[in-house]
Amino acid sequence: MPTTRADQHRFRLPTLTGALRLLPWLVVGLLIFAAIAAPLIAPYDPIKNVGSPMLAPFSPGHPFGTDGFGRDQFSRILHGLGPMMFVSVGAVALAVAVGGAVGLISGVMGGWLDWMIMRAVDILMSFPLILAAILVLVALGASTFNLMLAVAISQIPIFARLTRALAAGEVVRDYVMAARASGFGMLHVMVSEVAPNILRPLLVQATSVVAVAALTAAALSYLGMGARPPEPDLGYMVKEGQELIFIAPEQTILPGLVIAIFVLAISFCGDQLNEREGG
Amino acid sequence: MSAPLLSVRGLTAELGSGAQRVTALRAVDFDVRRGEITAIVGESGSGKSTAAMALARLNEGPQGAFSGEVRFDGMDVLSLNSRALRSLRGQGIAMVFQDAAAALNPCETIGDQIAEAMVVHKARDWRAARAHAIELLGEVGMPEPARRAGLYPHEMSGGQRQRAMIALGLACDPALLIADEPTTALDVTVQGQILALLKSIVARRDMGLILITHDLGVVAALADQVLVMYAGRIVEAAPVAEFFDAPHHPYSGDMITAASVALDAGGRLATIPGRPPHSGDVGESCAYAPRCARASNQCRAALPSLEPHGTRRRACFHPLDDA
Amino acid sequence: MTGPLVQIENLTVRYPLGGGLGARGVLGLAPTNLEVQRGELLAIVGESGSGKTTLGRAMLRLIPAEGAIHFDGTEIIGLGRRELAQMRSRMQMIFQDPYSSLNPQKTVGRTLSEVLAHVGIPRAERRARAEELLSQVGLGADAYPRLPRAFSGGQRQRIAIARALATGPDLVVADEPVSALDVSVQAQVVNLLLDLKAERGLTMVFISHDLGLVSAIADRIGVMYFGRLVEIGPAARLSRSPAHPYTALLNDSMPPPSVAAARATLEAAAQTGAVELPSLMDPPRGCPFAPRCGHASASCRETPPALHPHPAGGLVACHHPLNTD
Amino acid sequence: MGGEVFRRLIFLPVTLFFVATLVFLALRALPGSSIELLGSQFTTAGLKEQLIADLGLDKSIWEQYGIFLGELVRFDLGRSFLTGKDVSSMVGETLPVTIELAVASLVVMTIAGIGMGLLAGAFPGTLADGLLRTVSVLLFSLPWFWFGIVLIIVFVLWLGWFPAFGRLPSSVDYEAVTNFVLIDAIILGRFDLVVPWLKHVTLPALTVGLTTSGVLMRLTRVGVIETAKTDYIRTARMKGVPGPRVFFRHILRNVALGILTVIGVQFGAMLGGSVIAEVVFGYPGIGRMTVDAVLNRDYAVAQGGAIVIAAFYVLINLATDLSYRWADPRLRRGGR
Repeated sequence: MPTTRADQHRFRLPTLTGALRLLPWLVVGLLIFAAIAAPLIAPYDPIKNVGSPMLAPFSPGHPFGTDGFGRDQFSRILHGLGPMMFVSVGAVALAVAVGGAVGLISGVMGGWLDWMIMRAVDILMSFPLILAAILVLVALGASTFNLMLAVAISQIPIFARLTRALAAGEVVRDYVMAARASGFGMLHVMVSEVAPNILRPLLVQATSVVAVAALTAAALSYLGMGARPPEPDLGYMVKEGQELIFIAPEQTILPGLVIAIFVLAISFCGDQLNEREGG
Repeated sequence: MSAPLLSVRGLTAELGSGAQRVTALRAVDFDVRRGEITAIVGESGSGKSTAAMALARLNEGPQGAFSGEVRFDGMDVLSLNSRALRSLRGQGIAMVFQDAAAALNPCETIGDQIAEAMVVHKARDWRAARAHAIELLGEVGMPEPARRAGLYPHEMSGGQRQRAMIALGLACDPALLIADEPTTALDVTVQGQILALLKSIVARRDMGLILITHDLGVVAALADQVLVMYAGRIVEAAPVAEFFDAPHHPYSGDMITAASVALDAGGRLATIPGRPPHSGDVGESCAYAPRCARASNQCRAALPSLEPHGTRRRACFHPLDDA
Repeated sequence: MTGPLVQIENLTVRYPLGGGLGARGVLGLAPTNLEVQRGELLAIVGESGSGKTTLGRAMLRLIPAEGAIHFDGTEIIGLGRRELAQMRSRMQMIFQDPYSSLNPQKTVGRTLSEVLAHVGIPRAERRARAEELLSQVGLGADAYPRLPRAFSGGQRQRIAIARALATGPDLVVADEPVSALDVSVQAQVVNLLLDLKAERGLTMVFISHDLGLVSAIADRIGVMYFGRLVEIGPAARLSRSPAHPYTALLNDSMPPPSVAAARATLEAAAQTGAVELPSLMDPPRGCPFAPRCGHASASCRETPPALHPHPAGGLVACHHPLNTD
Repeated sequence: MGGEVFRRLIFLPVTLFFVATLVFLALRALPGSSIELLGSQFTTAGLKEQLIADLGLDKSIWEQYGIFLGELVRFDLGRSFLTGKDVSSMVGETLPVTIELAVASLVVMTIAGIGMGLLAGAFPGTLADGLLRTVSVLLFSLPWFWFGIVLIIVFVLWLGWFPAFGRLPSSVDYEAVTNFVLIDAIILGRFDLVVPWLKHVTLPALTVGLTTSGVLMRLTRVGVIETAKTDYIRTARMKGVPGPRVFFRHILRNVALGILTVIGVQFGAMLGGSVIAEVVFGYPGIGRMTVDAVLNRDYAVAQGGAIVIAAFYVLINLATDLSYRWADPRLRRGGR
């Protein structure tokens, strides 16, 4: 009988019990460490043929084997982590900053300014996310930095809308009215009253969106719009490997798995923050 | 005198989980008879709503457990199985909630919501049930009941929603109606109409009514019996006229004085110092002692029990009739 | 300076309907004239939707309004942003819901010292001044470093009162300051307001739905219905011999805590039908109370009555006022 | 409600105009003329000049913009300068393919997402709930393209259950009428097309549908749990309504409204997802057409594809919004 259980608030079993809840944080930490230390711990140059045979199997010398050009796959994956994190975290940071500022102004000021900003956001959001990013990359040219910009731009309207909704929810609360009654101006209301109250939910949301950004960036790389070869780029490595699936499926599985692990860990972290925020 | 419709003995409720678990209700005893209006009055956290919900076991679950005895029409409510409990809800005991806007399903017409109770309990077909729903809406004074039966809750005013809520409660001819702050969310000019409606229904249908309220004016207007709750316990129980004439518990007295809202010689309103305790926030002494002008060391050391005294019961070491 | 502290002329508030640009508006406050005398306690009473909160907020120019408001001789509707900011410190507001009117992220001390800083109190004096304010509203200095969530509803309302007093205002508009509080705490907060008003010689506008409460504490009472001021006059007169049928209905609607009187009230309420407020979208041509009124005539349904003097004192907007003898 | 629909419909062409302008500008801003990119393919200088003139690339950007808008209003999307094919007819061929795929993905997403969400929401806090929530995060976190490739490796290479590429086997000869396989199958009586098409569409639809079902699952679950806590569900229980009936009649009906919106929004997002799935599975849809055109600097095709995708997306969002307004009595009748 489903309902009797649904409407009585049962004790909640956490998704990952106890120590398991720490796991995603550890994974993210480990990956960040690996990305920073890549030049030190990577055994080979990620770009050069290391003199080994092409598509060498896993071995102590090449833990993940070599790719179709005889490059060390382990070193390439290590070096691919940095750009992935730069793109996803950078894009979200940029989108939170720009979208957050626009949304805050829109939500606090209200009136015609709010109306104009939100219609502009509507138009930007009438593109499918990935198409918007593709267009930006077409206009700017493919590179890791532009990839970050493209993903950021595709996320800005989302954060603008979210921040506006949060800010509009706070603005109607009496403490904002009280601040205005005390003679404070709109700038004080935005920065000192509203912003601190929406920061936490915004940052929690941002954590989850890092996962979306990483997926979008990887997809764009896969389409060949990220870093230029031979720079190591996990999304593009999946693409290159895809052509070899008949002879060496691990070439495409491994880099994709690394992306998936990163996104998964971030998602679980965001999930935990969300749960705490929700009470 | 006939046997009471509802008889509650030693009802105790534990709410919340883990460290937040509190005793929201302690050893509550009272009876309700047909045709009689019993008001349970108290401030927030006094346990009055918990008591009301407990009678139909609505707040039962991992976050709420009850002990004691609730006898309704000969049934032991606390030990009913889920099937019998469903049959009790609606048919035996019905409830009118404070916030009708939230308590009515926003996506279903008023008529259908009322009719559903009859379809479920009396296996009526929908057509007959809807026709009877319109009759009920007429009975609760809804203007143009046939048209309003087809409206959604958001299309009605607050007063009309509360009338619909009452009609919903009456759908299966319950013997006992529990009204939890039925007029608190309404404007004053509408409150009186709803209260008058409740009173006429109780008389006409010979039902029992338990009225949960914080408003002594509402109690004076409607109730036959008064139960005053404080910190999860009944501190005074009395017939309404005697209660207002001469309250025995100092808390009752202070509440009546405060409710009459008049300035004293110093140009100030009568107040009760301090603030009401949180539920479960009390130990084994009189919970009102910290705010009470008559409190002695005895009050701070021991718990006064609810003792019969003439037509009433009271839990106080220094009642007001003691001079 | 003499004369009323606040003089309001044709103050009107229109709320936009729907979103977007160029939307039509509904009348939240019909053109209203009102004077608030120095040092008085003027109560504004009405039910939900009566426009009492709108009037309170418009009076302090917290929402856009048309008309004129003379505050101590200065017209403030036409005032620029900077001049208005100067005037703000002289008029303050206390809100209904103390859970919403304090910024949950700011400590009590920060809330108070920001206001003190804004009115030019030097940094060195702010803490002492804030603690003094806290003690005036019955809280200890230990409240200073704590966040609002550490306090009960009644205590929060005391903090909100301290914030309103921090600017040293002449006028305080208190919008339902006690209706969110527990019954036994309400009187404590009302007494605090009365004490502070007396000590500081404040002028106070007390907005409430509770005619019984304001009859006890106010000098004058204004009654609002459907965005209009329908009656205003001395508190004692309004509660003893109301002139407007709506005031009479309000008076008779609240059961007092005495059995005989409360039952009589209930008898009277049972007689009145289930009539509701008119629609804002489609306001009636004549008197908005006419559909519920036992004294209504054809002229009530055609012509809206204007406020005019009542023989027993005060003003009433009714074609057939009560208690004229 | 009538006014709001009207406002949205007025807003539609304005949105499309801005979308078209942004697409135009993005493509003009790209570094390096498309002609240079193709440099080696031109054998004579005359041919190159002629092509530039044909495409109007010798005109100023404002003139080009004016011509572009003029043609757009006449629904003329121009010609591909690589193949010379009319872009409108290319869209006519590829858009139905994408819609088919999106609908199939929607079916997968709805069944998986709502199924998991209801199950988890009905038993919150149980082990099953925990597992389903973990699965939903897992699905959400998979890179779509990679998940597609893994499906190919498992179901095509190892198990050999499904074909890997295209929409229909090349051996099947198919004269399209509407370009929707299922509709054509009925019109032409070619029911032999159905099974091969299903085999081809299964893996791409699973790729898109499963990866998007995580979001739907969570919203369904939260909707069920939150609705179960509302006062009106308490009222229903107080009426003595049996548990299953409370769940299906009261909770589900109210949750369904929220789910409807999510499905609409996700359907739009699926068009984006289809781009990836089409590339991975070599599926001849409009997404792949557009991406290929962008990579090849085939202006007209890229422009046409992007505008059509965006227009379709806007229309779906509009339809979602309107159906939500129609389904929710609070908005349908006298909402605030």
